[in-house]
Amino acid sequence: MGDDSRENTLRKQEPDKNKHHDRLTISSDLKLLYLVRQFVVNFMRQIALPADYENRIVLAVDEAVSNIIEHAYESKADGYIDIQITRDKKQISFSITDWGKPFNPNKVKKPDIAKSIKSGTKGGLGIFLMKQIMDEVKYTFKSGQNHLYLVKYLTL
Amino acid sequence: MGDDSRENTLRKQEPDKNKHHDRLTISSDLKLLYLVRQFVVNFMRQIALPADYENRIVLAVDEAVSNIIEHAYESKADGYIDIQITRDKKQISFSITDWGKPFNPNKVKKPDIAKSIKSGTKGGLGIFLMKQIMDEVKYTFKSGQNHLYLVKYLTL
Amino acid sequence: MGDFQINTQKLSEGVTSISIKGFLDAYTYSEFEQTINNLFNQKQYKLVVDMSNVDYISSAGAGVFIGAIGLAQENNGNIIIIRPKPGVKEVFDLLGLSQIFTITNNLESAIKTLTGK
Amino acid sequence: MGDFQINTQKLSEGVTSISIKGFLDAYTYSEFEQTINNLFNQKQYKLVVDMSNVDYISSAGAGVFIGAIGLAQENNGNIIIIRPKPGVKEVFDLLGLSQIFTITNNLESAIKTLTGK
Ligand SMILES: Nc1ncnc2c1ncn2[C@@H]1O[C@H](COP(=O)(O)OP(=O)(O)O)[C@@H](O)[C@H]1O
Ligand SMILES: Nc1ncnc2c1ncn2[C@@H]1O[C@H](COP(=O)(O)OP(=O)(O)O)[C@@H](O)[C@H]1O
Repeated sequence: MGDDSRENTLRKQEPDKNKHHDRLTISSDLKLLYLVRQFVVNFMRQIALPADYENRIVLAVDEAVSNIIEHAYESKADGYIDIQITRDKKQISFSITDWGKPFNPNKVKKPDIAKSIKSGTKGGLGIFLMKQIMDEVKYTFKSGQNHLYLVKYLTL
Repeated sequence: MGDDSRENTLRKQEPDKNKHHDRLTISSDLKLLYLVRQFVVNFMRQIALPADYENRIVLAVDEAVSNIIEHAYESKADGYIDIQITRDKKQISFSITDWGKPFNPNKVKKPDIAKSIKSGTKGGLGIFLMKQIMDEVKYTFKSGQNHLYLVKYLTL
Repeated sequence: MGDFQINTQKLSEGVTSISIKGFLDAYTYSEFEQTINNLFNQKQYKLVVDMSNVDYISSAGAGVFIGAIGLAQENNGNIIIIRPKPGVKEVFDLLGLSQIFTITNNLESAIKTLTGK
Repeated sequence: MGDFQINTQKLSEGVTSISIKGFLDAYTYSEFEQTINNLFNQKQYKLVVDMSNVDYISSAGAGVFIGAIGLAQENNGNIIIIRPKPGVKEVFDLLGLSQIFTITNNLESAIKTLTGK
């Protein structure tokens, strides 16, 4: 049976060079953020995206996933986060799903960094960065799932 | 609220230098094996294990997780694998859980490589390697979960 | 990772240098925050943060700088960032922090700025 | 990863070299297997596999060698492994394959062995 199943696996798993889609589901642990970044970097190197996109896009996804872990799952490691990346002709998009607390992005104020410095507090930077970097940032909540959709247009 | 929750997070997430335990839950996709290896390497570098342990231990865990994906989940990416690493004084142990098909290790024959070469087939190498490398290899199946427990004694 | 490290070192004239190795993300930032709080508790407000071995920073890491610089300056100190890699510098730029923080590749000039000499 | 590559190159006297870059695990092994099958279909049975850029191999990768060497040898060929890194060599040792496969750091001698000269 070992050989049979390996043969099947071979056909099923053979990398399709034209399909640029990748998916990771991972537990909601801040300790694992580096693996999420690794996953995104890995995808971008496979599609040979210019290096100057890489740092920013990794950052935007890291911010999104950090927020989900810290806020939607309140820093508890027992939730899941599903991250799908798709690269089309004109864009790279991320569809990020969690099953944590629903999130209403309209409650989030723009950060006022000068004020933050005065008060010694900080916050609101993550969503600001995500919006700075990405061309589209959309949230929806449906049947117990938060969906975050991030798009970066590619002008290569 | 951003600041309050960050304060809490700080206390909760602060790395505990004496606790050597790490956990990753990941979707059952062969594409993600490199992240599992990265996770194991990362753990071992944190605990400063001698480098000659690293390659072998990573290999044993990779074999275990590969088997779970290929056999327990039949190469379907919709399952989960939970990997916990614990480093005690005398050993490093891996507790790997999956929710796929039950597995009876007694069915697995030792590989006969000379015979495999003659017949042009292969198989049975993964479990053999796992047993070569690890000091304990235990399987149990209980309430729908496969548990695999791997232990390597450390003689430092 | 596996290699996140923070080292502090007292330099001359009340200046402390903090060297960070690895990445400053939502998981590791709290250790950096703790380091700075400890220094503040010891009345060390003149800080040079050596970022030359930081490969990555996210808003959580940048937030530590934002949260700390005000108190440092109120106490006649400052936080100066030295030798950030391009990707790290880019995050400071994106957040508009490059105008607020002194960023330099030169430790000597950072110390001069802090001690006012 | 992000960088898994296999290149084949026809050398002199019916010898083909296969250079692999990245890692050979349960995900990537099938591409390597496919490469070898294609060469066998073209009646290329004298193969040198350059492993110098392979960082990691698991049993799935090693299994490709085991599954292929028999057919190569039956057809007056062989599979010779050159320049494996220590961690990769270790896996061949653990599986007892170092006795079965010729492993060398020298391309010239590998070609000589294959062509019998
Ligand atoms: N995925 C999320 N789920 C629930 N709340 C969120 C989520 N993302 C952000 N928030 C809320 O929005 C605020 C601003 O987020 P952000 O800009 O990332 O800054 P920070 O997380 O550092 O506070 C957070 O403090 C939190 O209250
Ligand atoms: N986790 C598992 N769940 C179900 N079956 C398994 C599992 N691990 C191994 N097996 C079975 O044991 C056989 C031998 O496994 P292994 O030594 O890893 O070789 P290979 O996977 O290459 O065939 C497999 O072919 C499979 O039938």
